[in-house]
Amino acid sequence: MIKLTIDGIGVEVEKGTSILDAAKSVAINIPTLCHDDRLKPSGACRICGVEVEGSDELQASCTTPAREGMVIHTRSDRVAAARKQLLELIWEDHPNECLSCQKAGECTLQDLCYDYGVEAEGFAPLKVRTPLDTSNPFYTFDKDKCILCGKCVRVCEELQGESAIHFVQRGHETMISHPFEKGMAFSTCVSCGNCVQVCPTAALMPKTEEKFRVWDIEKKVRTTCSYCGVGCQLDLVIKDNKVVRVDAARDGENEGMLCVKGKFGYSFLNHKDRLTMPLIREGGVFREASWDEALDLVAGRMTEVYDHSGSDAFAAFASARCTNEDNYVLQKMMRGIFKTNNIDHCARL
Amino acid sequence: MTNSIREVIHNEVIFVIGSNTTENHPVIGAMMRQAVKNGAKLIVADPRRIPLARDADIYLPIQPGTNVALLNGMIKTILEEKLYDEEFIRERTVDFNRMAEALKDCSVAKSAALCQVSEEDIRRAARLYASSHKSGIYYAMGITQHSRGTEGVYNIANLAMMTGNVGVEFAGVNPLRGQSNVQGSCDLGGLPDVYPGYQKVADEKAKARFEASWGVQGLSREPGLTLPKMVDKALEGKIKMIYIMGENPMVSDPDLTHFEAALDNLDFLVVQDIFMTETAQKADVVLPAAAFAEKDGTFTNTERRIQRIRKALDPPGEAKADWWIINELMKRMGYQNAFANPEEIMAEIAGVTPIYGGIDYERIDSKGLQWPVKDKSHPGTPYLHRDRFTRGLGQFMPVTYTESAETADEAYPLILTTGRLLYHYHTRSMTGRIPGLNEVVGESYVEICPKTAALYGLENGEWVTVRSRRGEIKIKVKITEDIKEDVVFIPFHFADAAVNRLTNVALDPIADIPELKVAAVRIEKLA
Amino acid sequence: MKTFEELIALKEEIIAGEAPDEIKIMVGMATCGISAGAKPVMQALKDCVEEKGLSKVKVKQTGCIGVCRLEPMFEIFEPGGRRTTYVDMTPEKAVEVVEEHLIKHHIIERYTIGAYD
Amino acid sequence: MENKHSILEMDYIERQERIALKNCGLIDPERIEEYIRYEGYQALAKAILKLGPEGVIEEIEASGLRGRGGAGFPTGRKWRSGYLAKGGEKFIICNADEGDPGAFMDRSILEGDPHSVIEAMTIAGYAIGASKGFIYVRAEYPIAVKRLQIAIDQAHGMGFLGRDIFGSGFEFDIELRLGAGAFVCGEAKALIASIEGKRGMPTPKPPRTNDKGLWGKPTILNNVETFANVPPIIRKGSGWYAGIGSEKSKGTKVFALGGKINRTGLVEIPIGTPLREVIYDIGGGIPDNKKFKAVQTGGPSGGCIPKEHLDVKIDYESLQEIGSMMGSGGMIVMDEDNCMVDIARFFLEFSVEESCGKCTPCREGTKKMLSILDKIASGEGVMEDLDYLQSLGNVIKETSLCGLGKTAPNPVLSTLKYFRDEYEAHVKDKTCPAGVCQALLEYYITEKCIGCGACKRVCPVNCISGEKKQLHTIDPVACIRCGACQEACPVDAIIKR
Repeated sequence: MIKLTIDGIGVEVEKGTSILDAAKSVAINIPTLCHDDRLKPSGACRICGVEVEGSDELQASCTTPAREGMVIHTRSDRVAAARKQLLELIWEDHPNECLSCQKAGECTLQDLCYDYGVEAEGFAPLKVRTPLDTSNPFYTFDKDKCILCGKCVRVCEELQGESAIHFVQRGHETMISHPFEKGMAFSTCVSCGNCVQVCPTAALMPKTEEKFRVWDIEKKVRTTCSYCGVGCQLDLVIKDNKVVRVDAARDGENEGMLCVKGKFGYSFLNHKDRLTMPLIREGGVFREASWDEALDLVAGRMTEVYDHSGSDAFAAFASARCTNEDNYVLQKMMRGIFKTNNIDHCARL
Repeated sequence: MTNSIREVIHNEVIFVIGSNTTENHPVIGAMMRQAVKNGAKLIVADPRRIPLARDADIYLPIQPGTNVALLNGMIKTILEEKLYDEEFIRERTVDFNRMAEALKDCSVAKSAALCQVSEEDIRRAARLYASSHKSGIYYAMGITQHSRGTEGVYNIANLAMMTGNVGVEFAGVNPLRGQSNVQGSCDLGGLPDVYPGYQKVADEKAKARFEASWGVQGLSREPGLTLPKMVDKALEGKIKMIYIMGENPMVSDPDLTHFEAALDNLDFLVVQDIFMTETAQKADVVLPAAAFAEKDGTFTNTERRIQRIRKALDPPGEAKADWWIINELMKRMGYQNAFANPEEIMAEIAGVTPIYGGIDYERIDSKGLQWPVKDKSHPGTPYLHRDRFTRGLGQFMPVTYTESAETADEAYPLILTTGRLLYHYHTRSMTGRIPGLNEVVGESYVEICPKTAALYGLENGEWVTVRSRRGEIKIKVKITEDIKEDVVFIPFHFADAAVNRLTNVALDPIADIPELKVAAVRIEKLA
Repeated sequence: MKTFEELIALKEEIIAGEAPDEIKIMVGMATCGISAGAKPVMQALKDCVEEKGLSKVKVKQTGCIGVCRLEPMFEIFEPGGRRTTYVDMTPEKAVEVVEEHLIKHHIIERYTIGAYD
Repeated sequence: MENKHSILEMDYIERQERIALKNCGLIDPERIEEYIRYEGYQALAKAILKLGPEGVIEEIEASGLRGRGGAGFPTGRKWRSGYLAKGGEKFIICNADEGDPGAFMDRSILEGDPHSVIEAMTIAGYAIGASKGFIYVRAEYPIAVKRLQIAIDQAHGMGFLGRDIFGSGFEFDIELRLGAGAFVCGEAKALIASIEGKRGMPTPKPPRTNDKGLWGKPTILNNVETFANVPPIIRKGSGWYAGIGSEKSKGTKVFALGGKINRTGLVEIPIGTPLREVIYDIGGGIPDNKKFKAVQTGGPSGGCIPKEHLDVKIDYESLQEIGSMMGSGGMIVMDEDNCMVDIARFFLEFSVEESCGKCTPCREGTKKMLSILDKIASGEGVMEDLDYLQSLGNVIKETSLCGLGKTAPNPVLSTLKYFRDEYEAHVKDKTCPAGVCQALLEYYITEKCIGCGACKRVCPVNCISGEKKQLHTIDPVACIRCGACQEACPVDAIIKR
């Protein structure tokens, strides 16, 4: 174990722990733009620089391991001034569009600029906007709002294993792109959206049917994805009784990862084709009915069949897409009421 | 899965057979790639060059229907080269020698010939798999949907047991379940021979337990019919009424022509679903169900983790949760002990289902638990068979190769195999209604290799008829290098060009699983 | 090559292989020399030496000696250790050097490095 | 007095000490025999047959050799950490990605004496237990690439590379890797990324390459010149080498002299030689009797040294103390005609273009500094800009990820320090004292004017006034600096100032 001092607090951590994590262990949050616990530290944004006594330079806390006896200041005037200056540099290259930006309120850059007192005025916004890349069906890419933190590139490479996007060009011209640069849809992208999930600004945004901002969100509901059997945990973001976005949950077994279906495949919920009323076939066509009528009809017919033909005349298909509780109740009805074990489902398919 | 999802990234060897993991279980597929980046070795066996094949250290493009032969080749290599774990075999298993004896006439060379891969590759795969005690096997329907699917599963267990790769962390025998709650629907009695918790219906004690809990008498000890058998009985007129909850067998089941006739022969069909599916269109009564985001409950995932789903939205119109609908029916048929909410149902489940014994909504509120969870203080079970197998000693089950029920011949010279795509889910009743997904893949296709395409004079995008002994469909050609010669692949999601008009209903004798992965077909150019 | 002695023996053999009256012309053929025009100079030297039948003269290439501003240049190594450095060469001047220096044995002062620096 | 005939007689050569360059200009680089003739591969033989790995490392340590790529890390210490690093596979890399503008020390060594690098890498491989080496060389150096490949093949043919070298069982092989000329690829981690086939971007330290370098294996990376010093050290002994140079920095350093100096070219001098000696005695001073203004060392990462520091001894520490650095060996001399704002801009522009774009301060900050310099050079600067340059420069220095960014502000900061008056002239007086910054020039009519009116007639904006036969004047505010008047003047009375 290593002992050090951070902002006057004694900290003890294992060897190899970064200053960032050491600080976190005593509830000192150092701001970052490019850091993600799941990724190898990159040290790109430099916002997390801290003052280490005895060192001329500010040390990037995400990549600098804590060492015995270090005395660290995470919010000294020198640190704050450097952060402000770095943020100003980023901001200067960023469209001054917070008023109309959907990310406003959830944007890490905006939050940090606020925290460190970066003034919008005096820095000219970009005059010529690069057109939005809307080629992918599920998300957009706004090159001008990209701050090159590289999280998307690293998530795609290190976690998703696709390496569909890369840095191209050099220096100030550096940007995120992909081979041939024809638009995201023409890359090897599998649209998992795990890059969109980690983007600190509005560079990568999910396409949404309607505009909303963070303060429009009524609630976020933690649930389990309804597609494959991995059981990814996710948050449904709800506005006006509609899912407007899906966020991957970090604390599920999926650790913040989803696939294209889990992340973007929610709009069936509000689809106009949804069944909304019980339907009874009459003369070859369906007509709408009340629950009472439909349920009475079904209960009546079932009783009739049971009385005439007995248990063996019944069968039920349970569902691999319904809940445990739904399935339990169905088998209970078949077994308990109709005294048959003729229940099965498409587990085999 | 015997083991847990997060263990994947700690595997030293990953053996993927009959699973297109990155497309069908994308997050687990991504973890496999993370493991490979961490230095894990990857073996992939699949007739198609699935995306994971490019990450593989050893890729075995086996002929459809030869899983057992491949596994036998690997087992034989391990026997011949004495790569097995003697201590594990001695302490934890029985009948190892019987298995070895049964494979007396097998040879790796024969396996190689059947699988159409090189003997050395099979040996390399076997050596690699046996080289670690952190070797995990991952499989899916590519193993089970065969007329000898159960034998494939036995053989996977044989391979794992002989190398000591089961009952320990970071290894295991890991079937990847395809649907959100396929594990839970099996766990909770959605099968004809077992009550919830895999308690045999034939077992008198189980019967008594459920009778007591439910307050009913005369539960049947006769195992019920499996789904394919139900279809036969319906055709015979013995089954008169079918109740279908949230399934669309009119697309997903094999030999649809046969199935459709069975539904038409029923007196009464009730379907409850969220959309007017192909199956619902056949119903006498269709009941509108709430979707997953519109109700409370639990799903059990592929690693046996019971997790909450929560109501986030009001269902559209009059749609109701499935449990509520059935609960109402039961009330109308005179059942008194109705449920007020899903939490109550889970309380009853916990009372009668030992593996769910410790589950309640409060405990799984922030993080689900993996069964068995025997009681309220049990922490759940990240991996199964620790120290001892559920049945005691691990049973080696000798398996010899039997060819698929249908093989290529002059009339039907190509082998058809089926599967899922990343961008769609099951019968597309959900994903078919999401514009983006259909922008990426909007219609079905038949994958065919350039050489076979050239043989039939086919061009990319051309419409053809694919015909089997059971039916025909019209479909577009997609030429790809990623499939073996003389093998074609059609995704099963699409109701137009429903591949299950072609598939074979030949059943595995033990599990009644149809042989969806192998059917003989021919391709005809449109006139 | 397994021992130190072998290596030394090889070195001695290489030295012994040089004729005692051999004259070497080392032409600066690094990037700086070549870009200043060393290739035609070297070719002119070779052609001229061959034409004049100067069998004891070997024209060779070498790297950059550091005074790139005076390229193209070459140095004549003569038995007895005399070295003469000619700078700012052209093919014509090179031919002149062969004729004057190597045949008539007198140094063209104005082309030597001393005249330039 | 008789002319000197041989280069060896030249005073400016005699003052040098040639170790790294000793064979350059002496041998045919494409013939291994000539290398062997001049003691080639004897150091390798000695290393393997007499010294053993520890012996080699002790010799290098005792020699005091430090990295010639710029940072000056002690080579022996680096090798020892490679030797001690655990892990079966290890690598040796030669950094031949020379990128400083005007620098070509490494190119000369590779073109003139490639075997010295190969021999040294093999010795290094032997010392730390590596069996594979890579030379990362710029694709823009085709002659070097060709000669290296010839040399590698010849070394193989003679058994200096390959299996069982000198019967020791030691195996070593060298491969060339061509760089696409990105300056940042001279940075160790970016270079390694590039060899691995990834984008050449630096990654954070730790881990150091000594522990986790190429493909995560222990890797010793030295530059060409450092390696070129190794065979002589091993052959002649560390004592000999340690006797050359200054107290803290032993041996010699090669510099590429350029700019406003009479004798441009490569020089190799003992470390510790006073700067003045290099510029005046070896370099021959400033042409055309102009006044020396400054010398820039260390390339775009270095700083400008003014005349008051001309007597500084050239070594790592002394140069750093006065705001510059040794760097890889670029040395560019400036005279009174050079504008220091313009010089700072030139070097900064290089850094801006060559930034890899990964970290914020280097990518955004250098660009911002450049835009401020542009503003100052065009006469739009305000005094606050100078303070901002200073503080931004400091932030870039203290927050950048790699050496490129940490040093990129140096040309600006050092000129701000020593030539602040020039900056202030640009800002306050809107003039460029050296007459370089186009936007600040003023056309001015001198006493020579004969009052002919030719200028007045051609001026497109009518900003020239004056009676016939009287001295004319230009209104500097209205003047658009087109230069038509100067062209038209029959007596050259119009000047720029």
